[in-house]
Amino acid sequence: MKFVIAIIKPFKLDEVRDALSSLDVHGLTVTEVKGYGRQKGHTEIYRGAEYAVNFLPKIKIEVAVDTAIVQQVVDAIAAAAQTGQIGDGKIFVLSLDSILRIRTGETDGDAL
Amino acid sequence: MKFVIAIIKPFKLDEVRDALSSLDVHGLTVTEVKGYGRQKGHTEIYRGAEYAVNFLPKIKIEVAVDTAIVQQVVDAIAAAAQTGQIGDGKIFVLSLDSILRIRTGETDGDAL
Amino acid sequence: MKFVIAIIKPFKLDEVRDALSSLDVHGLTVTEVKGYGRQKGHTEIYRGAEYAVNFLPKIKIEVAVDTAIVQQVVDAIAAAAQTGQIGDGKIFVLSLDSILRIRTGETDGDAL
Amino acid sequence: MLLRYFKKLPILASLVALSPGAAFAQATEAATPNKGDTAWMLMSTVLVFFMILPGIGLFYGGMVRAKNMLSVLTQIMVVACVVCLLWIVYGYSLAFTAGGDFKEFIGDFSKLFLIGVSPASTTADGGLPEYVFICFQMTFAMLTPTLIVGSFAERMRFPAVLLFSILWFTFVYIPIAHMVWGGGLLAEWGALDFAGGTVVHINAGIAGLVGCLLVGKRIGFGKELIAPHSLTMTMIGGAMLWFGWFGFNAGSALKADGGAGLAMINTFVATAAAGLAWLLAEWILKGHPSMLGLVSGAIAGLVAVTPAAGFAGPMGSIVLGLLAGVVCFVFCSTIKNAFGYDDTLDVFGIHGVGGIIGAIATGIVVAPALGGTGLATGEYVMATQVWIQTKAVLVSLLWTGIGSLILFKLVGIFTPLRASSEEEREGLDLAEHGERAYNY
Amino acid sequence: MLLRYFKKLPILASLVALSPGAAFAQATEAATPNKGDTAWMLMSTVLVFFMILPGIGLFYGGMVRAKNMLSVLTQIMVVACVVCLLWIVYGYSLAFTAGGDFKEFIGDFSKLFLIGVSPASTTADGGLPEYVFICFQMTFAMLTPTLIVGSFAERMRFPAVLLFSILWFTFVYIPIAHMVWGGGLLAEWGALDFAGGTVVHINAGIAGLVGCLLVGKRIGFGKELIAPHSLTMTMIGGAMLWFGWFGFNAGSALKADGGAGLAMINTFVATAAAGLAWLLAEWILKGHPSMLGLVSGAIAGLVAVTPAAGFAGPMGSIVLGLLAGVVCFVFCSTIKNAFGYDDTLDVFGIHGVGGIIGAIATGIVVAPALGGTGLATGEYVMATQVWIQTKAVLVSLLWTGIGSLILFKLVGIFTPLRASSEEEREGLDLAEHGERAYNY
Amino acid sequence: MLLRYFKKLPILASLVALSPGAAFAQATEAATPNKGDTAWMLMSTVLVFFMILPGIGLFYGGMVRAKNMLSVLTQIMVVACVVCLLWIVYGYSLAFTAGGDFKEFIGDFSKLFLIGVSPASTTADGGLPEYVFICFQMTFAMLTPTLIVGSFAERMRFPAVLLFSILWFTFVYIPIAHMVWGGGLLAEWGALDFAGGTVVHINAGIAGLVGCLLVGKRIGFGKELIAPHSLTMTMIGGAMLWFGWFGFNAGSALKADGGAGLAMINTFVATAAAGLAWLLAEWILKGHPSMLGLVSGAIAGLVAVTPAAGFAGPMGSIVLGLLAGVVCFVFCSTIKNAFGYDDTLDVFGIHGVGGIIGAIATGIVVAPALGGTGLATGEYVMATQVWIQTKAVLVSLLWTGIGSLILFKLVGIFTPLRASSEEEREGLDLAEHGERAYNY
Ligand SMILES: Nc1ncnc2c1ncn2[C@@H]1O[C@H](COP(=O)(O)OP(=O)(O)O)[C@@H](O)[C@H]1O
Ligand SMILES: Nc1ncnc2c1ncn2[C@@H]1O[C@H](COP(=O)(O)OP(=O)(O)O)[C@@H](O)[C@H]1O
Ligand SMILES: Nc1ncnc2c1ncn2[C@@H]1O[C@H](COP(=O)(O)OP(=O)(O)O)[C@@H](O)[C@H]1O
Repeated sequence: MKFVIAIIKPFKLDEVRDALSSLDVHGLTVTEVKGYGRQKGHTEIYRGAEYAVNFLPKIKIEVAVDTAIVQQVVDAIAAAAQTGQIGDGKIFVLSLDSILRIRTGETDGDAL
Repeated sequence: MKFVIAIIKPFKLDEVRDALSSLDVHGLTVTEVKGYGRQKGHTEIYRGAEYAVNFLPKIKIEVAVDTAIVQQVVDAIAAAAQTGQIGDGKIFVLSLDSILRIRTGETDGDAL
Repeated sequence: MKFVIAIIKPFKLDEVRDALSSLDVHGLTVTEVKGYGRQKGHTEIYRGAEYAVNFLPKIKIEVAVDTAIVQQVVDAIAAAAQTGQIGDGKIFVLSLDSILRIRTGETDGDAL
Repeated sequence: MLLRYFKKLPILASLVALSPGAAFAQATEAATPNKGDTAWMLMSTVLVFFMILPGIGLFYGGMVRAKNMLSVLTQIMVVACVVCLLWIVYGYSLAFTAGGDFKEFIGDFSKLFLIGVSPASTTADGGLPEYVFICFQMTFAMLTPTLIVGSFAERMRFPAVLLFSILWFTFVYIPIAHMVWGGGLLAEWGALDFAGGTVVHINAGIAGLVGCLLVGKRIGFGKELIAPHSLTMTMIGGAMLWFGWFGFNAGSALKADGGAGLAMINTFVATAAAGLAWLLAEWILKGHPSMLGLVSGAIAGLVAVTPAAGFAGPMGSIVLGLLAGVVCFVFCSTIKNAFGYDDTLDVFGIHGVGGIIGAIATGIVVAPALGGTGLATGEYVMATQVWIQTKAVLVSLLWTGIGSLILFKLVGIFTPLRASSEEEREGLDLAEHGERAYNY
Repeated sequence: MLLRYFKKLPILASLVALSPGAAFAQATEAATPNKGDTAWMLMSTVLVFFMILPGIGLFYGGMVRAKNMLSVLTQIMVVACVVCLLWIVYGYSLAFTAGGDFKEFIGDFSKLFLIGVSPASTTADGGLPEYVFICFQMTFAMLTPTLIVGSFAERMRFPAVLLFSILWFTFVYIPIAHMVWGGGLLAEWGALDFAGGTVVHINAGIAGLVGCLLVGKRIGFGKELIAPHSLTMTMIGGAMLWFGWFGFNAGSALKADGGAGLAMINTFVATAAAGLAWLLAEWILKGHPSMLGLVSGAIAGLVAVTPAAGFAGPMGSIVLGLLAGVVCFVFCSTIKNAFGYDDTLDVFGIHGVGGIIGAIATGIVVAPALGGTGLATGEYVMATQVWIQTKAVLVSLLWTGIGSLILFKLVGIFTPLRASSEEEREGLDLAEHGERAYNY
Repeated sequence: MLLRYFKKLPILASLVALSPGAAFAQATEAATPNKGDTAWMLMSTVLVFFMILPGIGLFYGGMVRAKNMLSVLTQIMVVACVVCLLWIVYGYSLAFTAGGDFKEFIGDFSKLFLIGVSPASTTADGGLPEYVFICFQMTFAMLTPTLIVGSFAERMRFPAVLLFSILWFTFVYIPIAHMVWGGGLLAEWGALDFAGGTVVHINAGIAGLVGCLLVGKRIGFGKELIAPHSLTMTMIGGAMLWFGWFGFNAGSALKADGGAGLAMINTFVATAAAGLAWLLAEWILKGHPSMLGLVSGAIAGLVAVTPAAGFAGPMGSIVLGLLAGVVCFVFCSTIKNAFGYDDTLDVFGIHGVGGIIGAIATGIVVAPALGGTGLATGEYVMATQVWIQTKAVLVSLLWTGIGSLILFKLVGIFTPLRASSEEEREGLDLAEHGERAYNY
C-alpha cells in the first residue's frame, strides 16, 4: 500500500476528486496548507508597511491506495491538477505499513 | 520507529489523547482536516443555491512511536475513536527513518 | 529521497525558511497544527469555567529532499528552530518512493 | 418611572409612584406632544431595537461555539419578529388598557389590532403620539423573550423555542407588564421600576433558569473546552447593548429633559462601576482581568441600574453598580458551579441576579438622603419601600417561575425541547438551519 | 410622503399628493424650524448614513467569499464618498431646484456648490434648516448606487465600478429623484412614494440586473460551493439596515410627530412579517428555516414598505410584508435559477422585485378602507391610484434600464468591466487592493 | 464652537469667539432648555459613546494581530470606564468650573461629586439640562485617552496602561479641556476649536508618540509580516467612528439648528474628501487603492475637520479634507518609515498630524471670503487668527509632550511598561487576560 501526498492549487480540488472517483478511489483527506516554492507571491501593503508574501494557499490531499493502482492515481491527480503554470504542485509517494478502518477493524486492502 | 497517522471524528480527540497517555505516549500533533469518504455529507442552501457538501471536518493525529508499541498504540486509538458509525476514520502506519528533538539534539528513541 | 517533517514554534518559521534557502532548498509546505507534549499549556477562564489548554500552536514544515542532503537539512532546521526551551519541536524523516512535479511531469530529483 | 399609559385611570395613576420630573397632567387629552420629546422617543425606540439586533445577538452569539452561531441569531430574530406582530395584534391592548374583572393582572381587548389609533392619537396625558409610545413599548416586549434563549442555547430545538416564546410572551410577559406599567397590581402597591428591571430582566432571568434546568446540560459540559467562538463579537454586542440601553433607560423618562439626563448619567456610571468591579474581583481572585468579565460586569450593571435609573443619584448608582458587578461575578463563577446547572450564557446569573439586586436596591438609592430623587407622591420610608420592592420581586419570581415551568412542559408535549445528540454535536446551524456561519 | 423642497413651485406642490400629516404651508419663508423636527432629522440623517456603512457593507460583504470582502467594502465606501462630494457640487442643485425647459426631468444650476445656502436658510416651508435637508437627501443619494454593486460583486473591476457609479448617479439617479421628489414628472402625476421605493430601490434593482447580465457569471457559478464567508456579518449588516431604515422611513416624514410614528410602526411590522414569511416559505418548501432567509425576507419587507410607510396602516403593512417576503423568496430561489443569470447578492430579486411590489401595493394600502391614510388632496380611487403607481414604476424601469445599459457600455469603452480569470480566482482583495481581509 | 459652560464668567465668555448661530444669552439662568436641543444632545452623547465602543475598539482592534485583539479592547473599555467615574468625581468640576488662582489652567473643586447638580439644573445660559451637558462632555473625556492606546498596542502592559491613563486624564486632559473650553488660557486668546481638535486629537496624538518612543518597537517590527487580523473589523470601526462623529461635531453646536446642520455637512464632505485623497494618492504612488487607506484617510479627515466643523463652509471643508488625506498618507507611509519608530496604529500620524493641520487651517477656512462663518465677535484677520491657532497648538504640544513624558516615566517606576518578549510572542490576550479572542 502507498500513501500519496499531493500539493495542488486550491481551485483544482473538485477536479482531482472527480478524477479519483473515476478510478474508484472514494476516500481522501484534505488539508489547507501554505506552499513556498518557485511560484512568485504577492505584495501586501498596510499603511506604511510593505510585505512580500511568499507563502501561497495550497491544498494538500492525502490518499492511501493499493500499490497496484498507485501509478494510475498519481497520473490521474497530475492530469486533473495541471494548469501548466508555475505552482501547480507536487505529488509525493510514500510506503505504507498498514491501514486500519476504525469502525470495523478491517485492515490494509480491506480498509480502503 | 513508526509514524502513525490517524483520521478521527473531532469530538473523539480528548478520548484518544487520554488513551495514548495511558500508554505513556505523551506527544502528538493534531491538524484540522476535511475528510471525504463513505460518510454522507449534508446539504447547505444559501438563497437559491443548494450545495451538497461532502467534505466533513475530521481531526488528523500524527504520533511517532517506538516500533515495539505501535500495535498497542493503533489499538488504543482505534478503541477510543470508535463509535461504530460510518466515518469513524482510518489509521495509517508508516516507517520512520529518524527522529530528532530540536531542543536537545537527542535522536530516535531518546527523542520521544 | 526523503520526506522531512518538522514541528516547530510558529515564530521560527522565517528563520527556518532562510536556513533552508541557504542550502538551496527552495520548496516547502507549511501547515498550522496544534502540538501536545511536554511543554506546559495555559489556562483559559471564561466566566465560571476554567480550562487547561494543552494543545499549543505549532507549525509543521514538510520538505522533500534528496537523500544526499537530508542530514544537512535536518541540522539546518534544528539549528534555526532551536530556542533551548521545552516545546522546540521534533524533526521526523521518512523515506520517499517518488516525487512528481505536476506542471512538467518531471520526477524524483528533477522534480525538486 | 415610565410614565406609562393610563387612559381611563387618572385616579389610579395618581396613586402610582412617579418620577419626580414627570408631571402626570391628569390626562389633558387636548395637549399636543412636544416635538423634542417625540424626537427623543423615536430615537430611543430605535436604540432599544438596536439592543436586540445586533446587540443581544452578538453578545450571546459570540459566546457560543461557531457551529451554533446562526442558531442563536435566528432564534433571537424570529422571536423578536413574532412578538413584534403579536404586540400590535393583542399585546399592546392587553398590557396597556384598563382591563375588566382581572384588571389587576391584565388589560382588555379594546385596542386589538390597534383599533382606533391614528397618527393624531396621543397618550393619555398628551405627552407623546400614541404610535410612538406603542413602538417604544414594543421594543421592550420584543427584547425580553430574546434574553431567555441564552440559557438553553446550543441544545434547544428551534420549533420549541418559537412555540415557547409565543406562549411566554402571552402568558407571562403581558401580565407582568400590565401589573407594573399598565396600572395593575404592582403599580398599585407603589413598586418602583423606572425602566423595567422586573418586567424585563428578572422575568427573563427566571424563565431562563427554569428552561436550562429542564433542558439539561450540554454534551461535554464541564469536560470539554467549550470556549466562546468570538469574544470580539461579544464585545461588540455588549457595547451595542450599552449604547441601546441609553434609549432603554433615558427613554423611559418619556421626555427630553433633565430627568432623562439623570437616567443617562446613571446608565453611564453604574455600568462603568460594575464592569470595573467584576474585572477587579476576577483579577484578584482568579489572577487575570478578563475582557469577558469586564463586559459581563457592565451588563450586570446595566441590568441593576435599570429600575433605578431615574431615581438614584449618580453616586448611588456607582455603589449599585459596584455591588452588582461583584455579586454577579461571584454568582457566575462560584455559586453556579456549586449548583452545577448549565445556564449557557448566564441569563439567570446576570439578568436574574442583577435584576433582583437592582429592584430591591432601588428602594434604597431612591432615598433623598443618598442623593436619590425621593418619591413623587407620599413620604419615603426606606423600610417600607424596600419591602414593597421585595414583594414585587417575589410576585414576579412566582408568576414567571411557575408560568415558565408550565409552558415548557406544555411545549414539550407538542415537540421535543432538545436536539438529538448527533444534531448537538454537528451543531444546530447545520442540523436545523442548513447553513454554516463561517466559510473562511 | 417626503415633503421635499419646492422653493419656486408652491402651486405645483399643492397638486402633489402629500402625507396627511404634512401641512405644506405655502412656503412661509419666515417660519423658524422647530428644533424637535430638526433634532429628529439630524438623527435620521445619521441613521441613513449608518445603512451605508457599516450596514449595506456588511450585509453584502458577509455573503461574498472572504477573498472579495474588501473589494465589496471598498467599492461601497468609495462610491458613497464620491457621491457625497458630487451631491454638494451639482447633485442637490439638479435634483431639488425648479429647473428650466426640462423641469419635468431635471432641476437647474442655481445651487451649484450650495451657493447661497447658510446656516440660516430653511426649506421652502420653513420646516427645516436647509443644510439639514441637504444632508438627509445626500444620504439617500449616497446609498442608492452602493446597492447596485451587490449584483456584479466578486468580478467587476474597481475602476469600472467607480466610473459607472459617477455616471449613473448623474444621469439616472438625479433625474429620477427630481421626477419624484423635486416636482418633476412623477410628482405631477401624483405618484405616491413616501420614502423612495422608486428612486432608491427599483432604480438600483434594475441597474443591478443590467449590470450582472452584462458582466456575466462568476467562474464556478452553479458548479462550485460559493458559500457566504460570514453570515454573522450579513446578520449584523441586515440588522443595521433595519436600524437605519427607521431614519430612512420615519425620517421621511420630515417631522417628529405621529406621522413619523406611523412610518416607524410600519417599518417594524412589515419587516417582521416579511422576514417570517420568507423563513416559513423556505421551511415548508426547502426543509430548513435559514437565518439568511430570515434576514433576506426582512430586507425585502423594508424595501416593500418604503414607499408605503407613511400611507399604510399597520395591518396593511403586515400584509404587504408577508407578500413581499413570499414573492421575493420564490423569485430568488426559483425564478432566478430558471433564468440562470448570476445576480451575486440578489439586488434585483430583493430591491427590484420588492420595490415594484411596494410601489404598486402602495396604491392599495393607502386606502382608508384598509386602514391607510388616504390621499392628502383629491379623492382616492383605488384603480386610478394603482394605475398611477404602475406608470411611475414603468417610467423608472425604462429610464433606469436603458440608462444603465448605455452607461455600462460606455464605461466598457474606457476600461474593462471584468477582472481577469486569474484575478477573479485569487480574489479581488489581493488582485485589486493589495490587501487581505483576514489574517487569523 | 462648543458653547461650553461658563457659569461665573459671562464677561470673559463674551470675549471668546463663538459660533455665529450660538446666541450666548448672558447666562439667563431662568430659561428652560428647549427640548429639541435636549433631544439632540442626548442623542449626540450616545453617538460619541458609540465612537469609543465599539468604534475605536474595532478600528484599532482590527489592525492588530488576533492574539492581541482582546488586549486592545480591554484597555479601551477599562480606560473609558475609569475616566467615566473620575469625570463625575472630580473631572467635570476641575474642567468646567471657574477656578481660582490658576484659573487660566484649571477649574476648582466646587462641583466635586457633582454636588448641587439636579435634574432641574441647567447650563449657565439655560440652554441644556446640566446632566445632559455633563454626559456629553464626559464622552469626550472618556474617548481621548482611549485613542492613545493605539500607539503602544501589542506590547504595553495592562497595569501600566491603566495607571498612565488615570494620571494622564488628570494632569493632561483636564487642564487642556479647561484651557480651551472651560474659560482658560486658550479660550482667552480666542483660539477656535469647534469640537475638540486640540483637546482630543492633538492631545492624544502627542501622548501616543511619546508613548511608542518610550516603549520601543514590537518584536519583529519591520521584519516579519505583521498584518491586520481583520480589516473587516477596522472598516466597521471606522464607519462607526464616522457615524458617531456626527454627534461629536454636530453635537458640539449644543443646539438642533442650522449651525448643527453646517457642522454635519462639513463632517460628511471633509471625511469623504480625505478618504478619497488618501486612496488616490496611494493608488498613484503605491499601485493599489486600498481599503485600509480609504478608511484611514476618512479618519484623518474627521480629525482635521473637528476644530473647523462649525466655522468652515462645505467647500472649505472639502479642501481641508483633501489636504489632510494626502498629508497624513505621506506621513504614515513615508515620513514615519524614515524616522523608524513604531507607532502601532498611527495615533500620531493620524490624530496628531491631522489634528495640527485642522487646528491651524481652521484659522483659514473660517474666513467669510472662503465661505466660512467668520468670527462671532471682533473682526477676522487671517494672519492674526492663524497665529492664534498656531500658538494654541504649540501650547498643547508642549503641555502634552512634557506631561506625557513625565507620566510615562513615573508609571515605569511603579510597574514595568512593557510585556516580556515571551508574553509579547504568545500575545497579550492569553498572557495578560487569560482568554483568546477567537475559537473557530
Ligand atoms: N521540496 C518540497 N517539499 C515539499 N513541498 C514542496 C517542495 N517544493 C515545492 N513544494 C510545494 O509545491 C508547491 C508548488 O511548488 P512551486 O515550486 O511553486 O511550483 P512547481 O510545482 O510548479 O515547480 C509549493 O507551493 C509547495 O507547497
Ligand atoms: N483512502 C483514503 N486515504 C486517506 N484518507 C482516507 C481514505 N479513505 C478514507 N479516508 C479518511 O477517513 C475518513 C473516514 O472515511 P469514511 O469512508 O467516511 O468512513 P469509514 O472510515 O467508516 O469507512 C474520511 O473522511 C477520510 O478523511
Ligand atoms: N511522539 C510525537 N509524535 C508526533 N509529534 C510529537 C511527538 N512528541 C512531540 N511532538 C510534537 O512536538 C512538539 C514539542 O514537543 P514537546 O514535548 O512539547 O517539547 P520538546 O520537543 O522540547 O520535547 C509537540 O507540541 C508536538 O507537536
